Amino acid sequence: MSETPHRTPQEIIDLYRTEFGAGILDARITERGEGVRKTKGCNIWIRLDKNLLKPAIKKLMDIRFPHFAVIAGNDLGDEIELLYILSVFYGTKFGEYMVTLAIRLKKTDLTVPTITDLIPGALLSEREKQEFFGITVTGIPDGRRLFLPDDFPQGVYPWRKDETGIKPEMVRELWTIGRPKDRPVPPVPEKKPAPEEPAAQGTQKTPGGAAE
Amino acid sequence: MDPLSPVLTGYGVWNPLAWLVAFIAAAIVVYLLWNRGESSCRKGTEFGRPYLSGNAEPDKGAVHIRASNLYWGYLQALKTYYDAIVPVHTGVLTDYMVWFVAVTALLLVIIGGLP
Amino acid sequence: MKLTKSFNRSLWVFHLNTGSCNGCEIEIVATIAPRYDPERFGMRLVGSPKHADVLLVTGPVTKKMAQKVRRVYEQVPDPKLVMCIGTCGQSGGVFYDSYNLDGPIDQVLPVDVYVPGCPPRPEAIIFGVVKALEKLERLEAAQ
Amino acid sequence: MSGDTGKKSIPYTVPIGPVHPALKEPVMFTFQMDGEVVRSVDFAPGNTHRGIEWMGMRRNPVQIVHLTDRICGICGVVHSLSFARAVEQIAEIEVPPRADYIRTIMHELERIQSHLLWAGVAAHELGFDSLFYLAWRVREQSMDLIENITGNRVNYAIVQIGGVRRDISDDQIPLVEQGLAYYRGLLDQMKNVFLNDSTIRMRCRDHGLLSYRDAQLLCAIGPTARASGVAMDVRHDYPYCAYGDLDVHPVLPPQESGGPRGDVYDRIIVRLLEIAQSTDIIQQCLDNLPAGEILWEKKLPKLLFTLKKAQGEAIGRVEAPRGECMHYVRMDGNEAPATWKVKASSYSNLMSWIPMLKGEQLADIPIIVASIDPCMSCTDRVTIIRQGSAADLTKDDLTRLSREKTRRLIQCR
Repeated sequence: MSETPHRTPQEIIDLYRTEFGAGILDARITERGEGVRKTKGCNIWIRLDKNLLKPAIKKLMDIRFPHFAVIAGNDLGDEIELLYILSVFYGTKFGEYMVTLAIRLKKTDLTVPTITDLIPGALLSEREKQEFFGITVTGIPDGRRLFLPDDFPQGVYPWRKDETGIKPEMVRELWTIGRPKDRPVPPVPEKKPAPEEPAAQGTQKTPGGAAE
Repeated sequence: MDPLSPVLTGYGVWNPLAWLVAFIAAAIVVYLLWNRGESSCRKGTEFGRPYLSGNAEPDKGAVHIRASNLYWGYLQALKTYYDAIVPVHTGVLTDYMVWFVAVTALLLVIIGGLP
Repeated sequence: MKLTKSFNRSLWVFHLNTGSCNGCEIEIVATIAPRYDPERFGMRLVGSPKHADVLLVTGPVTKKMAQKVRRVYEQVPDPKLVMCIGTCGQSGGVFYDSYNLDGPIDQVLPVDVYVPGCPPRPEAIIFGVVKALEKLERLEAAQ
Repeated sequence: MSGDTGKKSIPYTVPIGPVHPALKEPVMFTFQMDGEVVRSVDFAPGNTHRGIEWMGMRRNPVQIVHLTDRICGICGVVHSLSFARAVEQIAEIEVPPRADYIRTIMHELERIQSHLLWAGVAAHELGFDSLFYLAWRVREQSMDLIENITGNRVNYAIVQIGGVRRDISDDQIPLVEQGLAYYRGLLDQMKNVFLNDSTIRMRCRDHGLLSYRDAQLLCAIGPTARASGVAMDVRHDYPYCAYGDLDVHPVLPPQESGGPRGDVYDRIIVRLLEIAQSTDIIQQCLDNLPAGEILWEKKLPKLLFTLKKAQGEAIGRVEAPRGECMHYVRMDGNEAPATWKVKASSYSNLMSWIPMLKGEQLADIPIIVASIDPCMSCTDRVTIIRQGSAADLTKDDLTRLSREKTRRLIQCR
């Protein structure tokens, strides 16, 4: 692999602007220095048109093969913003930048093309976004659920802030539950054959035997 | 010869009757030990089923292992031999005929020698 | 069920993670390691619930795990004890208001010994096992 | 061989997990086996999904710092550190340099204990239990140091937004130095035990291969990527905390040991060398520890008020023992952040299991799975159902299989 030249954050943004023109809706650079010397680390934030997502990632791959970190997302009310967080120029001393490519999807059309044909490692992140934001990734090679249980209610997306978000009745306030009341107090009598569902029917054993 | 008489084998003594008595005595001891035990097996519950990392036991048919998998170690051990021999089996009759004629010719040379 | 003497001196534990953060797990393994060495009391981590006498349960019981936890509990032979290690298995801890939890553990399993702490120190876990032994002795005396 | 010559063979399924007592996300693996060779791998994480990010969007940042401690018990610093760094960027909080150095020291102490933990687990997976006990015995020294500094063994709770909660006093510095000297003296021994042992070499060399290209495409990070020759290390690439003042280089498997091949053995080398690197970094930090405050703002109400006003989005990333850990936070002037996305380091590494495990044998699964350090795998189990009768393969059996393979290899030499 031939090494492509290292560029400054502003040069990367300029490259994007010349390539995509008005498709770049917003571009900015943030810097942060820590420690004694305050060596700066740079983040590039680019917001672009939804259709330019794949060309933009391809462009970044031409600049230098990026490391894909994760897709983050914001629920902005009418729109869902997806942030493809990548980093480029890793391996250069203090020369790596985070590149965040943001696209916004209208809630009426929550589809986004898959990027797994460019970066196969993005699969887990795309699957996660499907179940947590209710978006549809077109062309995803494996669209199963990732983290949520199989019996999780359909149409509930935990990270949405509208009516499809988590319903209050789904939240279990664990600290209010207290000890189960349907179990006998210790010391316990002789064991009966254990029932199928210990929690549902109560069992011969007792909680808190030694905690008293 | 009496089938139950002791036989001196050169390495020790072999007496079928003594062995039979020993087996019965051992079986009685085993039965007594087993009989003293208390069955705590809850048949018909999850306790009787295999532990599959906490997963439900799948249908037996779904996890049936075909015999070809059991030959794996055997095939693995003979891998070099198979690798040499399998390409030779082309399935073309003329190839087999060539082999036949060649081997026959070779055998004739070795066994009889050509006149 | 009569408890034999040897039972008290060879508690084999099986460790069951129901969605814990790993903190309790590494403390349980640190307990097994040479610094604390509970094997001198006969306490040993085993790889199957069918070999176990004590179930060490950690974590607040996620929905995916709840059924599996019950199944594993069923597969532990009698007599058995359940120890709940860590705060989140007792009250949810920092995960008190999640949408994906079926816990705390005593809603799913009958717990015998609670070891609080986030995570409990190895000393606390050993103390919990001692408490479990005391409970066993009481069970024995009650017969 | 059956696969090589295209012979028809019907694979069977081996499930592993999810009762992996030691994983952050107990993964359920489904292996399609052909004889004893893995043909394809599938895994389903999410058994420990607690909805942490969703809960975080209902709490204030100072409360979230305590939640981040409990994302993963082994990574007690990295999650809180990267979250705090993200929030500090949004609220434009200047962290005092001394706090940055203390954060770095804790970060590296954590790396030492985490890598030792992993070394022990890896030895256990190879069926080398005495080495497992040795590594965990040695690890207790770093746990003592951590406890001395933070007051906790696990879930340190030392990071606060705007700095750290506890200072390292002048009395503690000699203690830390003593601990470092202990590890330096021990390291040669560890390297000898791990790297010159013919058993470990045989079991790990050229097993679980991950090529350079695969590491890039599957977004592998940390020691997993570095063992494949990808020179990425956030500490080197992207300055944060005290690393901007230090000279940290990504540790790659050295040429003399056979260069980066991307196998399990290289991952062991990388982690062992990183322990040495961490002791050096801690020493440098102790030598240059700046004086001054350790918190930007001591009064919590004032800190919370500042955070409530903060608006914007930021990314905090650090190099966790397992690779890059990243938190994206967006705040919109409310008490709780509008968005909080956690990218733990194992999240990126999971995909590399697929090329690593393909074509490997059943007995090698434990060590390859453990080699990316998915936190750790302690009591996982496999079950094989053969010809209708269920034959249970417990973790013990896997370890036994593993030992038998070692024995076989020794005899073959």
